[in-house]
Amino acid sequence: MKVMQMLKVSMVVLFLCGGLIGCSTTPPVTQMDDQAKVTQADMSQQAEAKGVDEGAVKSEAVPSHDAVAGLERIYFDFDQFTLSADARRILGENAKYLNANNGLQVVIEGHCDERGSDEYNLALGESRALAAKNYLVSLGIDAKRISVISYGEEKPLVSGSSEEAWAQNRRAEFKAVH
Amino acid sequence: MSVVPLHSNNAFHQDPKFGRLLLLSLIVHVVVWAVFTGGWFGVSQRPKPPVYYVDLIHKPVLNPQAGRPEPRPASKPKPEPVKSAAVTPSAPKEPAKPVAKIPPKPPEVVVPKPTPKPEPKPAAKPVPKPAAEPDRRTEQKLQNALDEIRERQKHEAERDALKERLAKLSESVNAAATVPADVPVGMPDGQGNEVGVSALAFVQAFIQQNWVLSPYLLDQSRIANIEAKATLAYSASGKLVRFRINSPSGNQQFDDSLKRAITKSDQLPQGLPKDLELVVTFNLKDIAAARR
Amino acid sequence: MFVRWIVLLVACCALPWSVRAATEIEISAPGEQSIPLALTQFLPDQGPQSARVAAEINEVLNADLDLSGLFRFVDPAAFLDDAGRISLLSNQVNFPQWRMLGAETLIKGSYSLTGEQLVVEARLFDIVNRRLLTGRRYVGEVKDVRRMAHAFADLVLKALTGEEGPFSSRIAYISNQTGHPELWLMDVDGKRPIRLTDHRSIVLNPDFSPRGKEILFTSYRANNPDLYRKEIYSGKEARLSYRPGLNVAGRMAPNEREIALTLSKDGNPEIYLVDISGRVLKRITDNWGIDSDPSWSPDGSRMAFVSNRQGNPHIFIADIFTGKAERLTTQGKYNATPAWNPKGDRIAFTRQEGGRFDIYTIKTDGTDERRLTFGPGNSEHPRWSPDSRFIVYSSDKSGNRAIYVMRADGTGARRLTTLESDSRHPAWSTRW
Amino acid sequence: MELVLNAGPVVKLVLLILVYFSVVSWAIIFYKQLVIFRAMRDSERFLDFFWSKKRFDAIGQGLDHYRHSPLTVLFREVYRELAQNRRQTEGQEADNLVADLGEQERVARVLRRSTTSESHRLEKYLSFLATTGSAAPFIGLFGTVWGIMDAFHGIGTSGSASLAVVAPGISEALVATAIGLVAAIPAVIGYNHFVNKINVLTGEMDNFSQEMLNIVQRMSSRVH
Repeated sequence: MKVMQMLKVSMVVLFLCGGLIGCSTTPPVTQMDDQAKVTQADMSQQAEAKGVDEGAVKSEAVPSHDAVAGLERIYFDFDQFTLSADARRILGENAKYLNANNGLQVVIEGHCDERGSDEYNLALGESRALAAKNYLVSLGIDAKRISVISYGEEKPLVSGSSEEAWAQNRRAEFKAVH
Repeated sequence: MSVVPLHSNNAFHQDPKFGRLLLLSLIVHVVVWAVFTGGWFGVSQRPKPPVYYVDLIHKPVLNPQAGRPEPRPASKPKPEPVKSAAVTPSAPKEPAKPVAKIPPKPPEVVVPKPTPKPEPKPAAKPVPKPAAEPDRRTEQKLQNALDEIRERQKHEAERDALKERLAKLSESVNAAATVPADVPVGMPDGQGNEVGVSALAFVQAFIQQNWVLSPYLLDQSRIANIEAKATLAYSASGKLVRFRINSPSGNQQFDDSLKRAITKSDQLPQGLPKDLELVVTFNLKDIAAARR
Repeated sequence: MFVRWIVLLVACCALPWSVRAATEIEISAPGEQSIPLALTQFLPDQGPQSARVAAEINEVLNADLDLSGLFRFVDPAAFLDDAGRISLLSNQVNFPQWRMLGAETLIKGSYSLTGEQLVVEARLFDIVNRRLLTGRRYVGEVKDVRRMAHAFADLVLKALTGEEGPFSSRIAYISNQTGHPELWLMDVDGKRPIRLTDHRSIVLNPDFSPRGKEILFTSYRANNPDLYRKEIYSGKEARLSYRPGLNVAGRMAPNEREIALTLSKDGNPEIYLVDISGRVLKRITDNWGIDSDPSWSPDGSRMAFVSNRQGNPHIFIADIFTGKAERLTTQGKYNATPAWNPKGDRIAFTRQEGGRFDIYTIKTDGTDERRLTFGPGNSEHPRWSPDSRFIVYSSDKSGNRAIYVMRADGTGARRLTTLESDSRHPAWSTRW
Repeated sequence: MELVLNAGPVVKLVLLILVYFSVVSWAIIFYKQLVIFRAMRDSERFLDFFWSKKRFDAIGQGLDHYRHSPLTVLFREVYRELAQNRRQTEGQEADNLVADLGEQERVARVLRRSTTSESHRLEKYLSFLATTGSAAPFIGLFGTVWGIMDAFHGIGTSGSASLAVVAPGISEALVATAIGLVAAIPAVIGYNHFVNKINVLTGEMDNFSQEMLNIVQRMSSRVH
């Protein structure tokens, strides 16, 4: 039992490291599984899902941070805060932008889709934001310029209960701090 | 004056034998007792109420063995005039009859299972058990409907368990021959294989029917092993003469519910073949089993 | 000679003894599993008649006692003349009449209305034994009529089960009726909702203090998920923990001196113990994964929480003193929101199965897992009633998320909040 | 029947004792009836026989027919005493007067002794009737009290005090008193009856003793 646990933990750690270093690996099997299942289960619902455009950013959201045009958001898989290759590419772009605009202070917002425990999702959002921050720091951005905040599932980008909407909502956003 | 010697003193008196008189007295007492309790006083004068047998539905027959041939055909070879007229009316030499099957084992006779006889009676177990588990895939179903189904299933399971228990009980009871076969109660032309239950199972069902206990009254973890025993004495008229909870469960709610059930069962709807003293064990095994 | 008599007499006396041998039977399930209850309409004693008062009492009692699962209501249409008489003494009630209707318990009552002053007399009778089980006289104002009825429902449960009901307690929850998720408080039947916060931000995760006087919650009012506490009666509010990162899922320990809290101040969400002024006392978890959502055992010695330290989120139980954690759930790939019941024997949680969340309970030793909800929709965030009889949770089975309550075995679910707005994160107070 | 069977152990024991008393006292009643009836009958016939005969030895020959009478026993004892006396006086020439006086004295003593022993015989077992008559109701009462105690205790444990619960226990308990009375009443009646009869017999025995003494006196005066 113990050995198994350690094995699992070490595997995950290895995987994380791999992700951070930037080797392009295929996503883990479990992840694939989850994805596949969820997609299948919700095929039927996709039709009745509300349009993506409809769910604009909620107007009543806390009016504190502004989106920065040069900073793209990144997306995550369900219940994951590892960075995909795509996310790492975007983060690389973002790092360039940050290097170019030296005075810019950013806050990374971690978000989740609506599924799952709210408390856990808050933590998950935090981990997503932190993963993005750590990657940026590893790319040479000063850690002091970056703060993180998790909104869990409280501020979905698009409303709706479709796989598409969920995928859009599992994200980390980069906003400027004034 | 000549003197004639008399015989010895001991033999002279011939007092009556006390032991014999004691026996006589005892006999007198027994006779008096018998006269008093045997029903020569007044009881026989009471006119018997007319008895109507109406076969509308399956009601528990108090003593389905009535009219049944002796359970031991070996010792008393009896002709079976009631049974299948087509079969030779008496064949006492045949030790085992495969056709008329007057079984020496009572259980076979009394278990309330549908007999192959072409009687208009419906089968004893008309339970259309819906084995359907709560369908997890039908999202449209409302929770309430589900609850209802579950509730119904629970009831169904309980009823099934109850029926099974009843069958088992009457089986064991009859195996022990607690209710003698010659009690003059039952169907007038009873053959011993009617659907029905013995007096004991009948009383059991009656008390159970009066027993109301919500499992929500108890700590759920206790349901599996809670138990109480009560002694109930019924007179032949079906009246509860006396009861005592011999070993209470220790749970106030459980014991209270028993007291209520017994109080409600103070008069059976029918009389009994004889006085009955019962030790009733109350527990929730069936509920616990249904939960699992 | 004499010996012979003795033998004879002994034989004579042995005869009746041997006849006595009693037969044994076993009854292993009650014939009926719900108590037949006759709930009569309360009648005006003095003062004017008020159909609203009577109806409200009846409605509350009906809802509460129905939720308890203990009762089967005898159809009021069958009631005979005793239901129309104010006879509140056990020698005045016509018990045979009620027994004829098949009832075992009877609730009768009266009310007297003088202006706004309301006096309610309520009685619970045992019909079989023809006695009064419990009774109470409530004096108050007309607006308190629901509280009186809830209190009497509690008393009915106490009289019949030995344990008081939870109907006088309240449920806190988050609702976005005003456009923002704010903290609300309502009765256990969903009535009389009151808004407690006006943060116009995001309020999350309410939890009552063990004595029910305060509520802990998380709010983004200061642009960070910070932990707040609020006194319910005075409305006083204080920011308790506002470290950078998460300050969420605050749960007050049974001793009311410590708060378990998820903090991510060190770069990873971990559970800490802080005191009531927010100072960190101890770190409970320490590993690479997410640890969140603590739930205290009633004795305060252990804590259930969610962790994904072994890959998927699962429920773990940690010992507060040693910090050692053991995994509780083994099935499924996503188990979250543990809630330890006040009785201490079971933990409710949610599990994702087939893309949907449902509520389960499990014994604290990891055995006897039971699924309570079966969709449709997601049922999440279970919390126990103070007597462990009921579970309140949120579900989106009818569209918007709403608060539902059900019995601890999953039966009798009913919705408490309206579907017009989104309601979630219920928390059940202790009795007050 | 069920009343008895349902009773508690103590009540049962009491009932058992009472049944024992009843059985034994009835046995005694039968016994005494037999003994006293015979004694009365034989006494009457014996007295007729006695007065119809002139000689003692003739009477002595016919005693066997009246053996149940105590008078017969008295006569027989006296007769044996006299016969013994005769044998002795034939052997040795004694002073007649002294002998005569001694003879009367001895006969009187024999009569007294026999009367006493016969009364004892008649009164045998009667004391049991007396005991039954006086004690049985009390024993029954004890059973009742105990039974009622038990019944009330039962009510206490069952928690219900309706008449339906109380009544069976009390009616069970009352059975004990009833049986006690059933045992006692015949015993008392029998006792009084027999004591009366025995008094008559004892009176007859006394009278007969006087007669015998007179006869013996006359005999001795005739001899000398």
